[in-house]
Amino acid sequence: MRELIDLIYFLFPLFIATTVPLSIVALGGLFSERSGVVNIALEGIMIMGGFIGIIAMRALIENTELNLQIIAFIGLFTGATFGMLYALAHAFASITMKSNQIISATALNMFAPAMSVFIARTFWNTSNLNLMGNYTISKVPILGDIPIVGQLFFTNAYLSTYIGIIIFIVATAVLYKTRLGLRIRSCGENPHAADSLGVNIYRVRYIGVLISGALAGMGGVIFVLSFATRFSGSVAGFGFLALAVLIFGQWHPKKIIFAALFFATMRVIADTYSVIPGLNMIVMPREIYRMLPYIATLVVLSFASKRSRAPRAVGEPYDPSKR
Amino acid sequence: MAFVIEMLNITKEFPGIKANDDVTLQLKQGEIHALLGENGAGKSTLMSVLFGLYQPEQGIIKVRDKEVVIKNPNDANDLGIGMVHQHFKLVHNFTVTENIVLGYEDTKKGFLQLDNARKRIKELSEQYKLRVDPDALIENISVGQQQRVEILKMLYRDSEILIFDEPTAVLTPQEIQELMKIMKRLVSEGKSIILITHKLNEIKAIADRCTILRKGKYIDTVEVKSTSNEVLAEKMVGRKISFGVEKTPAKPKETILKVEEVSITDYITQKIVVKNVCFEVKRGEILTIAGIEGNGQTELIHGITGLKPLTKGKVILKEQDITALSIRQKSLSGISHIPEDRQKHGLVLEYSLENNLILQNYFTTQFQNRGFFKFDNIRDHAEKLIERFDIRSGKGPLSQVRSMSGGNQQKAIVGREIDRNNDLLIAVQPTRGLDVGAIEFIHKQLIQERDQGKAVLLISLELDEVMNLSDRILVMYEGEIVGEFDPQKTTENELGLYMSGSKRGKQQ
Amino acid sequence: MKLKTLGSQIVKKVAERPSTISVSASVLAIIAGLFVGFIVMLIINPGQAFAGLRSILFGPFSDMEGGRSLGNTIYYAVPIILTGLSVAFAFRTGLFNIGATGQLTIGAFVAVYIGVNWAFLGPLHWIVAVLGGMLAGAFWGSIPGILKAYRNVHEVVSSIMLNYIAMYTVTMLIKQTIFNATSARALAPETTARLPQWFLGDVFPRSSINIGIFIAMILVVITHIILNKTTFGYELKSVGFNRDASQYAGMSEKRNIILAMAISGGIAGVAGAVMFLVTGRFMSIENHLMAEGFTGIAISLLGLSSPIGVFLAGLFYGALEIGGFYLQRTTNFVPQIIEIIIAVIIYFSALSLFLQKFVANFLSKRLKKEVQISEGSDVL
Amino acid sequence: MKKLFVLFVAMFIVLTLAACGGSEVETYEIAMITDAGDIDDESFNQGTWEGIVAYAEENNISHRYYRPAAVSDADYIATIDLAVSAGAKVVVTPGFLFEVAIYQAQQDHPDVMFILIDGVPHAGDWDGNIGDNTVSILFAEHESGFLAGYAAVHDGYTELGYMGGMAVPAVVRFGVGFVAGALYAANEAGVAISFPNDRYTYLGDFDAKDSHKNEALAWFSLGTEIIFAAAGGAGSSVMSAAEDSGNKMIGVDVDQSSISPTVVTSAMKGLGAAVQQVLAQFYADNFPGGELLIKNASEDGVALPMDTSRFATFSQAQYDSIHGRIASGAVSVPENYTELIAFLNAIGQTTAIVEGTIHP
Repeated sequence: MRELIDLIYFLFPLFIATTVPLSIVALGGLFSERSGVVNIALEGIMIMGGFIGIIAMRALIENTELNLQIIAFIGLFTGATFGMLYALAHAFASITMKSNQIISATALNMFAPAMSVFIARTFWNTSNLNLMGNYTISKVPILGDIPIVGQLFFTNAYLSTYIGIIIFIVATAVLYKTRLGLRIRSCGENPHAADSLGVNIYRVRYIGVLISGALAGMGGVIFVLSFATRFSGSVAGFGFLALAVLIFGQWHPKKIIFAALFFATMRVIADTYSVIPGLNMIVMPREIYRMLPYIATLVVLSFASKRSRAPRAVGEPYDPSKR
Repeated sequence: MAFVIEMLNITKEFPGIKANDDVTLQLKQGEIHALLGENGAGKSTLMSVLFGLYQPEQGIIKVRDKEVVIKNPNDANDLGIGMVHQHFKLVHNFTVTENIVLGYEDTKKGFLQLDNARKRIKELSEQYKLRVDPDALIENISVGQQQRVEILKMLYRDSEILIFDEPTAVLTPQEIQELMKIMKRLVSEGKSIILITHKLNEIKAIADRCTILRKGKYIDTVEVKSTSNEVLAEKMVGRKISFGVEKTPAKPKETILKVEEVSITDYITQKIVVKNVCFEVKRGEILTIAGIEGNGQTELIHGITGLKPLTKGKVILKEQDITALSIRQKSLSGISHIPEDRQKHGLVLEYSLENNLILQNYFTTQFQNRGFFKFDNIRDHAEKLIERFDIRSGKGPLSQVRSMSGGNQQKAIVGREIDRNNDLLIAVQPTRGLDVGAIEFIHKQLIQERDQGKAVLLISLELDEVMNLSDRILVMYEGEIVGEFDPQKTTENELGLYMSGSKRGKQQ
Repeated sequence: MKLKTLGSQIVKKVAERPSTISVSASVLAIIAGLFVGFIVMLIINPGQAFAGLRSILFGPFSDMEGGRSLGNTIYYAVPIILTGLSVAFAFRTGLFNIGATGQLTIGAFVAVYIGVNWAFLGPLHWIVAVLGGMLAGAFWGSIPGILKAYRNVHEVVSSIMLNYIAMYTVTMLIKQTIFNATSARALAPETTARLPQWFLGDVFPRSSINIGIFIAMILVVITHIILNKTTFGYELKSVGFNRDASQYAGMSEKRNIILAMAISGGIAGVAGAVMFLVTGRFMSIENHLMAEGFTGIAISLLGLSSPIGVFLAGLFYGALEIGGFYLQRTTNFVPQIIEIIIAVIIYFSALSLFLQKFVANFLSKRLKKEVQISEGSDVL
Repeated sequence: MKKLFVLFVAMFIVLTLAACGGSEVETYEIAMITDAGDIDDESFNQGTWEGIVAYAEENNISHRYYRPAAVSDADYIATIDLAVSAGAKVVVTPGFLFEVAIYQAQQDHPDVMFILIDGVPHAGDWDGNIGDNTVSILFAEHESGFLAGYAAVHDGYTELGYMGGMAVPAVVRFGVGFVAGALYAANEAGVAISFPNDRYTYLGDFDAKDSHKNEALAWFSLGTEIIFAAAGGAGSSVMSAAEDSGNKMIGVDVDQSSISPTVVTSAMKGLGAAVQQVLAQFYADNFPGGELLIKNASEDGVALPMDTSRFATFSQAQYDSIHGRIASGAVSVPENYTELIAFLNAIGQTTAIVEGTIHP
């Protein structure tokens, strides 16, 4: 029993650590797609946001004496800002220029890693930007002393976990409880209806794509802070996984959290099977463990997709004359 | 008399076409002003200009004698102009309330105040007798209710000038009566109405004045009371037209199609949409199924042609049970099908005309050999049909269908289906959205088919068409056949009562 | 005088074709991409920017001793043409095959496995290996097809998942079957299984070119014929353009989706086979998705999703790749500059609708005529 | 917009024409070709390059690196040809992937000198053939791993783990040496250490990512106190795990102590020094062509950075002692599983690690 509790205390933060970047980026994708713009550029935006965020943090660490958590916060904010700027390119192509949304996103995905490595090499002579410091919060005062909950949520946690929870609540509230959310959802389903009621489709879609850029950019920084001590031009395919989580979650915030949690759980279990009683007894090539999360997702999808519907107008540039 | 709206010398161009050419429209305070014209005459464009969806190249708009520029629907809304669009502008997975407040939301500290809106909507629907459930999802309510939502949208915005774009197309005669009452009530409370329509009797029944457009040009504005139907019609079409369709009495022969106890359950909503429907269509007759949109006609035809599976029942074609056959096999066993939605089902818009004309028989040896197309035959076939059915387009067989007009798209489908020379022709709303000329043409084709001994099954929402073309009429309501009529012995009103479910006959 | 009118008539004929406009839009996109790349070089190191641009532009002619750079241009283009073709074929049938990477990996493994083990096939060896790769890719591609047709699973998610599953499966299978433990990678295929060079080895000595280019050409022609000349292609495209109308016309939507994905996967599988059925290239067991599948998406889009367009775009990509390689001889730029240029080209090709309008306006002014704009349609 | 575009096209055409003009091509005497990794892989590419840069800058010699267009023998050969055409007099290639390419190149370019690190040229048949214009340098990574394992156990760590990137020869040697060193020290100190079979693994790639961090965290949670990560960039994820859980790790190839306080020490191999040494011989006209140089403890090819290491008890004296014993051959460090078992038998130790784990 004691072991089981310890196991949970051990695994839970890992589930959360993987769930947070996945779900934040997927929520970003949600805003873009609910407003009617497909965003497969999440990977590229994560890389761009992560890159600039890490540069900012390195500069702060070198030149200031700020608390690491404050630096992390500034890093997340910088990543979000530049993610947003980068997403602007996608918004311009797909909304103003009415381009094929997959092409411009593919370009963004190619550009980001090349550009980040190019810049890093040109200015720092290396593509590996190391980041000193331990960004975990060992224990949140007061809250960390609460039995069980304190242990699960408020010790050895990342700042990003709390930001992630806040983002989830805010995102859900924005989407379902505010004027902007109502308009975003209407633009993804029936832009002609929204247009006839004076909603500026272009503006709303820009906002949707920019929100996705901000969240994906932040997700890029979170990825680096959570899983490595440096940035080297890659986020290990998390952007694409987040896209999968978005579709898996059927374009719905709560389902996205569950999809992300499911996928993250499978992924963590696949990597930590050695500590899990039962699993560690089975002798299997590690590749089989590694592919389990993907297979499990496929299986779940094939049972859960029957009624899945993308937002009706997603992927189509808005053309007021086609009505 | 003061004008509330003046649209003076409006010109609006789209690439290659002048949709409005020097058009003027003046709306008086408290009147119902009809805007008459055929499909494609520029009525909707003119109203879209007034509503801020388009900017005119020339001309000015005055509201209450003040010149205004209406850049978007918000401006129109601020000026008290509201519009019920012909194709409802509703978000299918939003609630009634959400649809009504969209674009005109009341917020407090950034959060939507839907409770207030709901209360207001309830009040308005009481006041104007427009009953709807504020919390129902649009996809779950009837077309009539959806129209009420559209009207509520305008009332919710306190619009003073109301534009109705072809509002009766989807309603029963009774619902039309109801709508007219609502419109009169609105006018009596000081609102002004523009009614867009191509139906003369509606204008006669309700409008005070009427502005007529033809091919984008302004023709005339007349007092309705002092103008006869014939004059209105001539002004609208530009030539004398005959009302009614010439045809000889039917000579029905043996049964071609027999539908036995067919029921269909919708897969997604799990609702029963067609219930125990039975009927027969005979060689040499036109059988029409009338009814309001959304009462199961679409699903019934999809069931017969195989686009939707039957939950129960049999379809028998020429004494052969075809229930279990695939769509392709059904089609080959002798069904021609002019589908309801030409752009959704009838055509591949990205394909050329000639490729669309072989959509139903590209696989026959006439057009292919071992899987390779015989391009010469395809071209010949296309040229033959273009000639025979007068299909007009920019580049003949090579025209991209998307670039063709609705009427010519429909002619292409009608031509394709008739050319297949099958014993059964199913035509679902074959004239929807077409101008008078095209309607006449298609009606003639249908009657000709009947006279050549084909069985014709027609689905129509337009009572005029139903009365004029049919040899027998079935009325469908909520998935059931609720009555059978002889067009010679019934009236539009009687049909309307059955269509709205107020009356129902014996089960067959 | 007569000749002149004839000439202008030909010009007019060519200019009026919608394909002319979309192609010139792609060309403009390429120019824009190169221009941006040049600006970047100019900012980083103005002194070498011109030399850099020249290297990139004339990359295929950098090392003409025996036509090596020209031969290698083609050699690098082949897998990209094939993955581009794979993605384009799916696009034309309304599917987004983001899973070419996985199909390529599986195809490569099966081809190499046959290449290592089935030497008894003699002269047929390499043919069987390529076909094996194709079948394996087709099998892998059909999985998202089946899941979409019968379970409504979005092909983008299932393909992303299958990319990773393919990667781990192949790593595992290599370790268990054709592993070279000394260097921790797959064994080399037998000489009989490697793609022959035929006369190409004499035309382009010292280059790595092999008959892969002919395989690519054959597949380009076959897909072009399937898509444009056959009832099968007619059905596939119909389903892609308008699912409802295809159903109405009695086509089997499910069958077409599965077949389209299988064919798309099969082409990607061939790409995997030609990549690794060569001398001195070995399948790695490193857990990396192969980039060629993703590059294929870009190339398919640049080639306007038409087989012949993809072929040309693929060759162009090969030229850029080789240009980037020889850029190292003349300048000090970080090699990633080439990837930046390609990304910018792809981005501008996304703006092709705008560019097409630009070209159309330009031409219509010249010819005083309405010119029709096609949206990413078949070039030929 | 339109005018801008015309301007833009026109400008481009002008530039293209300008680009056609000739210009002087610079030459570079020392060339390095990167293998599958890039110049900053924090592994042998980077170590080699740093050695070249250090030597070249000190002696003011032109130098640069080249990246092949793809990972294959033909591409390597083409890249070597490119380097030679750009004036290379000496070409340095790190990694055994170059063995076949150098075999070819040493014949194609008899006037150019080649330095092959971590490999011996052969024609694809593993039959080594070092040309007169080639020097092969091999490192005794097992000795470096041995030092790390030995130091860790003497420093009081009793639960150890090893994470390699992929089972390439150098990484395998690091692992084998590490196991041997740990058990040798345990025997010496008379302590029992834990190094079970499932604490020895190859990650499958050299990337920093969540999977590697989670796996390291799992090991730490099971009681592992220190992990030796011979995994390039993936080491960064192990570091991150060590930071989060308050544990330690050992770096590889170069001194990694500055990246994270969790790095107790690093199992270094003197890539840079070896490259500099051979380059110096080349410029002093005594290039050891045809030789196979084995850089081991006796040649100062492998070491622990004692100045920056964060040992609690392991002392410089202890280090000097064990280093001396290896250098003198008193301790013969095993480099594969068979040798490992023999080595352990000789000192009366056993290991739970099976052959399939070390040589997958």
